[in-house]
Amino acid sequence: MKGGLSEFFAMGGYALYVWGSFGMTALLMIAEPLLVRQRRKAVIQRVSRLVRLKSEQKL
Amino acid sequence: MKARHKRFGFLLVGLVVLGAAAWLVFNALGNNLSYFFSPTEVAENKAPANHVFRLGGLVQPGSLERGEKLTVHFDVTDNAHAVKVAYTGILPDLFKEGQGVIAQGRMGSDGVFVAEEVLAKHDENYMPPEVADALEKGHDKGVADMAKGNKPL
Amino acid sequence: MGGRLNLYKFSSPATFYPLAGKIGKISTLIAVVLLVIGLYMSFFVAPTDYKQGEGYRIIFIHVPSAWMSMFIYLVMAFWAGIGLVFNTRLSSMMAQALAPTGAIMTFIALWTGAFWGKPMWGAWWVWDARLTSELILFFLYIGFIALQGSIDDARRADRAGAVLLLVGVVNIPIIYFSVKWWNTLHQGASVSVTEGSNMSTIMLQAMLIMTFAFWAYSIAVSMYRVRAIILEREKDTRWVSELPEIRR
Amino acid sequence: MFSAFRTIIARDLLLAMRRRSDVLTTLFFFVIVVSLFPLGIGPELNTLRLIAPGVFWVAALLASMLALEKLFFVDYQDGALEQMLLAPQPLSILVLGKVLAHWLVTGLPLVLLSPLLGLQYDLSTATIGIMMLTLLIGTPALSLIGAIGAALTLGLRGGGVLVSLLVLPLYIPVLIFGAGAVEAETSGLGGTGHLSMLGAILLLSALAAPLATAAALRISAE
Repeated sequence: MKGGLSEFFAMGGYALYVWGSFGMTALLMIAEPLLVRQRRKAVIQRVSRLVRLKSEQKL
Repeated sequence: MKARHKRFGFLLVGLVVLGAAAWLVFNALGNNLSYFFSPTEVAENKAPANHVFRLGGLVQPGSLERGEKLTVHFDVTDNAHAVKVAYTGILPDLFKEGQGVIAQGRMGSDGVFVAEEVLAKHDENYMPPEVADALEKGHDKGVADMAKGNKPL
Repeated sequence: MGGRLNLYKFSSPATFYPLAGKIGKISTLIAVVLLVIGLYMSFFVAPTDYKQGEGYRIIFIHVPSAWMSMFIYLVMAFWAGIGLVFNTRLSSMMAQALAPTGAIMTFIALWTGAFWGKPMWGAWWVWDARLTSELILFFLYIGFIALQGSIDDARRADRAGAVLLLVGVVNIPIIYFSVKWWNTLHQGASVSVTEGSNMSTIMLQAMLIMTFAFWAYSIAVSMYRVRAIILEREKDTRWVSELPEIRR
Repeated sequence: MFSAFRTIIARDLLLAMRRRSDVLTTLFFFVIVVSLFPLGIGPELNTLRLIAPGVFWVAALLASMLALEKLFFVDYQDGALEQMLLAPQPLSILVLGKVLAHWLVTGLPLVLLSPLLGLQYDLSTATIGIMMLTLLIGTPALSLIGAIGAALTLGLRGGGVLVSLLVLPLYIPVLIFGAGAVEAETSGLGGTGHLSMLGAILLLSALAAPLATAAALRISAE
């Protein structure tokens, strides 16, 4: 099985190209949702602070 | 009434300009815009003599000769004419006799195309090797059948 | 009349916000499932290619991302055009939410193309018509994002971006037909509506599954992004201040 | 309508005459960029002849982009643009007039000066002729396309950098076919294909760019 696995990762000599492509794609497709989540958190924090500020002003 | 005339005039001018642009584009597509030539065009002296261009075709089977160091010689053919090519450097993986190839370079004075870069052109077909073998056999069989006078299906 | 009313209802950010969350959740699920199946098929089920060996497996991300890069631009231009004509805020927000995903898809298509071109053609990059026009598409995405970023007034940003997107649409047919018009290095289309496919069935299935996975991924990410944009833009409205995640 | 078109051209030309330094800046930028290349690359005439089409076209492209900033900005500042927006004539016609005037003072001098610079590159008369022809067809297209970018970024901070980001991708086809025509003609391939492509781009941009620019102006001036 070990031979099979290293053979799989060798990709018939195309390891650099296949894994280079899939690796970059994976990197971007993991990073993008994380960035969106971060943006959402930041927005919620900012807006809720704004809302709280407003309600305090009213009191 | 006048506004309608005006609008009609605009429309007419627009259509005429659009038509002229379309005519120009089709005129241009008939021309060779990309310095890409087949061996037949080279044989007919259509390729520029003093400028880098791309030569595209198949590597003639049996024509590949490896010279000293990394220099190789081969013929590029489109099954009508063939052009001799000399190239020094590393060939791409897909480079094989009978395969599509694009060589970039210029014509030497001795009629040999001196390539600076050789790129392999692959087609849009993807299949497992067994299928390719079967197709090849089928094709050979079809050719054989045709030779015998039986039309293939 | 009822249909019209419904459409108008969903074009309001307040009603779309929860809907976008639902669509995003479902699409995430679909994307993950399809990606797992697609990756399994691309590496273990799809056979080795007769000419390119294992190297052709790059096709399973290259083609879907290239398709998405063009398709997302068209969708953006569509939403931007709707926003320009009918003055709907939400459609402009959709266009804005799709832009980074489109730029990323274009980048993936270019990157994987380079990593495929090096071993097969013999060069990382060639000034071929297909490659050049795809690069222009990438610049167009970047230009759109930059324009939106530098205009403070949201309404002007939406409309200016829409004009830019509609002007740039010229590029899409050029990319698509470039391999036909200027027959150079890039091979023709393997899959076409009129002529069927030139791939073996199992490879085609793997590629289509990956395409749907990329599709679901793009929908999911853009839905989550549009939710963030809606919150940003509508921060002064009452419905936002009453959202549970804001009140906490 | 045509009188308004003519009036706009006459007015912009007059304004340009009063402010000659703006016109001369663009022209000198072109001259300097073209003259810098032989200094950077070395005086080898074969190399220079080879790179000439590309250098001339890139320089023309940058010079035309440099001039874009001024296209609507003065009118925007002194309120003339608002008058134009309210005018009974279609805005796109007025925009076409403005772009034409702009090309006459920034594009045309550059075309007329290019033969002189061609001598620096030891170009043959035939090459200089075809180069002038491509610039003559191509630079109006650059002005037309650039006007869209100028209108979109009107009055923005850092508009100069942004306009290049928006406009350069759209300039690329003009550059490819413009420089390509010169190269094809000198290599004996015949430049008709490239020239007709360039002509098609000019016609299409003359048709679509004023409309897009007018829309962008309305958005930016709101």
